[in-house]
Amino acid sequence: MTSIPLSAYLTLALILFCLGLYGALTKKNIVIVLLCVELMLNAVNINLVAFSKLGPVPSITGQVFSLFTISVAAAEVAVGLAILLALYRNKKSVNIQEVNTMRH
Amino acid sequence: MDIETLLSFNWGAMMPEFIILGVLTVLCIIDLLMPAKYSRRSLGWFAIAGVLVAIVSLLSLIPLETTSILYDTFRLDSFAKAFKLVLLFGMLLVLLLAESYRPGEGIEETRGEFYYLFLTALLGTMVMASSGDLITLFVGLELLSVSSYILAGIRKRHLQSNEAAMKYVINGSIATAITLFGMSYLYGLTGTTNLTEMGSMMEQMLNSQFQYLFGVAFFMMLVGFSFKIASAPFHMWAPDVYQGAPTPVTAFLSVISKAAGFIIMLRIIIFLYVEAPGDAVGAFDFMEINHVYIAVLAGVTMVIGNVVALRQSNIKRMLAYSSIAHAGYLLVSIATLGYFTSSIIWFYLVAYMLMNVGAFAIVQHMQEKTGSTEIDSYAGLYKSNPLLAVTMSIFLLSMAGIPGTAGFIGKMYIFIGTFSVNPSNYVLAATLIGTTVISYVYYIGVMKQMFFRPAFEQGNPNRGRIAPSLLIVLSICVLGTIIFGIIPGIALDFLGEFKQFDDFVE
Amino acid sequence: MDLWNWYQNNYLIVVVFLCLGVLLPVVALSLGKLLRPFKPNPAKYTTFESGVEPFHDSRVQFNVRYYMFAILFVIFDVETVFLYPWAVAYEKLGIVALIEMLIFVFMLFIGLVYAWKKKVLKWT
Amino acid sequence: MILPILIFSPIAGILLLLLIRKDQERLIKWVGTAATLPALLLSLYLYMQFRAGEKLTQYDIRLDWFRFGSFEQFDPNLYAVRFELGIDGFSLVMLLLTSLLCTLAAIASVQIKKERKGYFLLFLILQIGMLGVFASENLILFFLFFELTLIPMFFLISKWGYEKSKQAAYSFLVYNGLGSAVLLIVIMILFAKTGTSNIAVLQQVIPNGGATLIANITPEMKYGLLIALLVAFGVKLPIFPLHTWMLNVHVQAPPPIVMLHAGVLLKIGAFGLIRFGMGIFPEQFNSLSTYLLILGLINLLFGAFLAFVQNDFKMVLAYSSISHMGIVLLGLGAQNEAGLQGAIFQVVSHGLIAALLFFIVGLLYERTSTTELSKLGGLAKTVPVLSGFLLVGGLASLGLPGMSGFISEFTAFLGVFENYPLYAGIGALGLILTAVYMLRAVLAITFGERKVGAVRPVNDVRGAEWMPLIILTGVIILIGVYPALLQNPIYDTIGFLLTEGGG
Amino acid sequence: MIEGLIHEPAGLKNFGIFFLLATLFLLFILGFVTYAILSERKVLGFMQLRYGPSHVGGKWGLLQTVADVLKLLIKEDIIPKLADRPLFILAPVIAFAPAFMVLAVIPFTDNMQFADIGIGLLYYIAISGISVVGVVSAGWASNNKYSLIGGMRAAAQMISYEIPLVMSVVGIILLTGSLNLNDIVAAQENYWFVLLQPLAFLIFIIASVSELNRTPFDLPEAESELVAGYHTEYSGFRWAFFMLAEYVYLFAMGAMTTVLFLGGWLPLFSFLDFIPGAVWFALKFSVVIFVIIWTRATFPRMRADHLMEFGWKVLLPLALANIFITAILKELF
Repeated sequence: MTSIPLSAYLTLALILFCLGLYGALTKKNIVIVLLCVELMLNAVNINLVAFSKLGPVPSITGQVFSLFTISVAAAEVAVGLAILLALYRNKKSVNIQEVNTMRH
Repeated sequence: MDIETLLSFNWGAMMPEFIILGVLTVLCIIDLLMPAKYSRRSLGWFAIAGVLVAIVSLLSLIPLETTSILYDTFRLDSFAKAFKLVLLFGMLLVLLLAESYRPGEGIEETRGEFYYLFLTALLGTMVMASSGDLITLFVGLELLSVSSYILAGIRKRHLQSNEAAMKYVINGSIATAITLFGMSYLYGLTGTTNLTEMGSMMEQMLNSQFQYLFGVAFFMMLVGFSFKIASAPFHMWAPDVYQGAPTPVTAFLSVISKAAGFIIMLRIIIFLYVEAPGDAVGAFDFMEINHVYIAVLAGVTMVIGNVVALRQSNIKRMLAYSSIAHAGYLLVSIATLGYFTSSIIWFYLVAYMLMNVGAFAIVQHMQEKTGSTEIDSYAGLYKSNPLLAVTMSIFLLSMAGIPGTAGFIGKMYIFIGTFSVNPSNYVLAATLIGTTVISYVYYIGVMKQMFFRPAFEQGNPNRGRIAPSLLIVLSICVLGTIIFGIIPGIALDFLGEFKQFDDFVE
Repeated sequence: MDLWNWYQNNYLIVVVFLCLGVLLPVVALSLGKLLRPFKPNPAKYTTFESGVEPFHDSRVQFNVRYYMFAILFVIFDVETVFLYPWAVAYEKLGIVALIEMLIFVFMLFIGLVYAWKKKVLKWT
Repeated sequence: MILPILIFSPIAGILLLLLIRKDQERLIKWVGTAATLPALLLSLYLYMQFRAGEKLTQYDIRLDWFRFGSFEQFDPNLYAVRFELGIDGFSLVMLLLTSLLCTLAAIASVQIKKERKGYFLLFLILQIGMLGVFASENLILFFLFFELTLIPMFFLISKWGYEKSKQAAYSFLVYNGLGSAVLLIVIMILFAKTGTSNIAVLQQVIPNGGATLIANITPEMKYGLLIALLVAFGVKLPIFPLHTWMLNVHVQAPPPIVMLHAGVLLKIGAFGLIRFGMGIFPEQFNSLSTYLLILGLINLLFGAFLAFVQNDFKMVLAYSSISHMGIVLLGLGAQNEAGLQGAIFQVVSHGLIAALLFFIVGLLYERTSTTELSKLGGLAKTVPVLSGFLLVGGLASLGLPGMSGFISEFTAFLGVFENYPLYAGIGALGLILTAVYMLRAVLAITFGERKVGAVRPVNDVRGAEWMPLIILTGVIILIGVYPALLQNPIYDTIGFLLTEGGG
Repeated sequence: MIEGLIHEPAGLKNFGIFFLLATLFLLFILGFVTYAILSERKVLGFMQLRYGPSHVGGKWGLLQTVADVLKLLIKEDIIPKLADRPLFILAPVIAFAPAFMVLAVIPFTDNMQFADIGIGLLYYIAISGISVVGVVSAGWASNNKYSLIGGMRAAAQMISYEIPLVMSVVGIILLTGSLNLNDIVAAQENYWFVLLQPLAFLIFIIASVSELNRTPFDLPEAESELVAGYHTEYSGFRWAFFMLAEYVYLFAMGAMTTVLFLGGWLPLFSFLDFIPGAVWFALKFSVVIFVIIWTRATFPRMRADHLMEFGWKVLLPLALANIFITAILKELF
């Protein structure tokens, strides 16, 4: 039985995470930023599930944790979108660089 | 899990949480079913009453021994008790602020939500305070975060409020993701999410690769905490969010959210990292080697917070930077982890809560009367409302750490903690004191406006009556600031009740 | 080992279906290229707009409603993520889990009622 | 209970003032002045008791205040902070000086024209702070009172001062803030490492390595702490490179406040240096004495030179203060009885003289609206009495025999000559310079061509102004003629510092 | 044949064989689609008292759809100038692939199933949700106002009805305790779930009609208001793929309904089990498809606001209620 080693999953997760982080920090469109955050959270899920199956101390907890992560991510993105809507209604823009009326 | 095991738990230990949960659910339903024409004001008092009941029930739990229920996911140890008390009390003050929050427009349609979202956030912090499990910790953290995102943007039609919320969400969710990534490593290496088990697993790990990953996990989690407590390098959100968010929310963020950040930080560090080995042979503990980084963080935070605060012309922004600086002071105490650390943080948080909520109460009042949060608008306050000016000065002086105020005792305590560990970090202490002196300038700057500048001509708007709930907040805060400054024994002896958290530190 | 093979093969089939699902349009369209005529004409390439000349960019602002429903969807979809494992393991979990799930769904139901009351569910 | 009553007696005045309406200016003035009296009377009473041979230790007060951590089972004293007040001869003298100057400054505050209520409130808070500093037996308490002087002082300077008082107040705040910050660090290190903040206990523990020492304090650290103390009190004193703020304050603050500032606040630095620097780190202090002497010389000569070239009389006085504080340092550096005695004498005597001179400056400014030497002149003709007092003050300042200044400078230099004749020789140069610049300034004002009088009539001393002038001159001469008045109380302190503490 | 193969180690050989089998199946599906369209037209014609296609390919118009497809194949391929080209090309693929993929797990009889995976039901629901992405992409990529509105409507509608759809089957999962479709069929040995879960069945049918974007829920492609909705700009074979996806999806839905509620290949009564399972399945499946076509003929198109409100305010609470009624009943008995 050959199976993919843990390190492969971890690397994949890390790559995803870095991509997400990069996007979240550099993108201008807020929707894309929120999506990038989702990407990061999904990287976490990969980590958790991989560890829970292949980690040094496998246990089911990781999968439970990932369920929580998923729901939290959903809540976060829902709130994020809602706030974005409110912002858009007042500002007519989803560009993160235009969210700056308070900067001096 | 069958019914017997479920009933065998001592659910009484969770009473305060249940009370808050119940109150917020009821509030939520009432708010939904109440016809739109009725004002939601009275709901605020209901929430306040709920928090009061929770405080009472928590006080009655103090004699209870350390209990852990739900398979050690929920722990009621002395640490949890002490800090939950701070959180609840702070919430009480913030809710009083919220009760009297009348920004003119943009809040009445969501006033019901305004109150119960505070309670959900509070519930999150309380769960964090007594969580014995990474998952609970994380869920608590997120409950707090998501509620505060909404709270920051609760004035839907107010552009600044929107912007604040947007910034907060983006920064917050990035920080969450990073924290979570760190947590996933922790889980992966130990195979458990229970903090106690995790800690004992980590103690035994001498594999340097694993230790490296622990380190990575630690710093990733540090990102999340440093976001919550608004310390450098993740403080950038704070000024904008503080300025844009409704004032009670700002008070909430700067006090309770920050307190929660420190609580979770302490829990993670003390449960997991204090005993973890820091090198391959286990000669040094993890924190012994890595406290330097926290110290650097603390130093940078203090410097940035205080220096940038000098240039602010908006009082909420100024208070934001000041609160960043305060986070730095508290980080000093974490960087020099020792016997006193938990007590120091407890006391400082209490002091900080009193002075900060007080200051924001005045900011809120002034914002409603003058419609501005610029420091200029405080000009001549002493003429038009001397009592308010003096009260504000007391808070500012306490923040500056002038003797006779709670803030001073707090700083003193930090120093004692810093110097009583060996080897003491004198550079950090010097930074702390140096930046404190810098902070005098901007705190005094506000006082100068209030006392020396002539008021604007606009028909003397400052002579407004102070709302009763605001008055309660102000009197509690002033009295607390002064009493804890002159006879801090009250609070310190109360801390003695918890026996220096010996069951927590183990 | 046998189970493992069985497991792998089943997912291999899924992959096969995926490949086919993608291949069919690709092949069909490529083959179609050989059959279909190609007579370009500027008028053919304009966007259809009931006979008038197209004006403005058509990526107009979406109605806010769509986002509202998207948000609601996300929340309730995640709810089902919890419902499924619970339903599968219901026999083992028993009444306690039922009560817990009732509480959970009740909370979400409040959310639905909230959206209802806030007139989010109205499509106008 | 005398001590707490003495220190907190101004609170009665504060409460009364709070009840009075803003526009009743006369009443405010009376209440404000009267509120300073109890402290004066009580300290005089204490002084009488002391003269009558009573032991000062009987007035000590120790109350449990608060504690950090819970160590009751090991040692009830560990990390406990107590409310400890107590006096010895030296602090008694300082209390007397403070309360006297406070009363006089309150009388002098007639010059304050605006917002008297706020002024007196801050004034009384300032008084509490100053009195408390000298009576604290506990480092933390000391620091509390020390800081308590800071904020009222800031507001007094910036609100009731002259044109550029805001800047002066800020530089005051920043310098003193830094100074007290350094002081706080020292106190906290001592407290954290020993678990106690009682000065007497520390004086035992630190040099001898007593039982309550929690962590070892290495000799290097002791040096570090001492130098930090030197910086902290050096700002207050002020010692040469840290002095700029003080010039601003002297020039910009309202005269009654400068009286207090030059008379008392600067002396806190010297007091602290003697009490803590010498008391807690005697060995290290001893080995640093050469540097102290050098610093003292620099202060003395630098102050004197610059005083010589000033055009503003206030600046002359400000630099003269720096110069005189150099003598204190010299006396401390001498490390013998005479030197120490001289230093303490100088502290008291300069307090009196500076107060007198600044009071006169205030009167002058009120009459002529200027303090510039080039614009003043020939005042002896128009205001003979005032000019007379000015002359007396100037002479006292330059150390004319028969006045307090002479006694202090003489004893200080006696001490220095004994151990370090070279430094004393150089220092003597400074004394000559003092005479030169002081006479230049005073003579330029009193004699010479009349300049201001021509512009507007100048009144001589009148009404309540007599009292400070007479009392201060009287005390200066009294000490100059009968130094035992001072010598007796401070004898014990000196003995302690040189024998017991030096161990 | 599959039986033996499935226990061998996975490899290229398996892949090849599976590929061939799946291709056969695909051809079968294409055949189904061809005749489903024809039958739909016929049934509609019958219900509306007309003939439907009757000329091409003999008496019943048997080759009508084939001719239609050929016509589409030789139509010019037009991609509007302003369209988002890559997405425009990709959209039909995204719409079609999931619809085909879900067929992999459906058990047609007890031994005729491609992939017997443990979480078949979840797989079905998860994958079928993706096709909405294709629809939205098409609407967006066309850069046409009608398309965009159509696409957005489709998205809103599909996600709204996805939730009742997904929740309605929770009752079945509760009763069987498995997500495996074989287990679900096996659990209907005695009673079909349409009897035990009538409410769920109703919700499922309504939601699936809506998921299919068929009348009365065909707002995304409402000809009269949106020209043709999200595929206004599509023509030729690209357009054909949307149609194909729709009908493959119809096939999948019908099969799923059969499996979940009508006992799959199980006979109506146990004494009738001499008739092969495939026949039973085909019968039940045909009934379902017929009902769906019948619905199309019977109901008028719903108004957009009614449509959404119906989904959220009626179906969702009902689905939730169904879950808990099932759970409580199961707890009691």
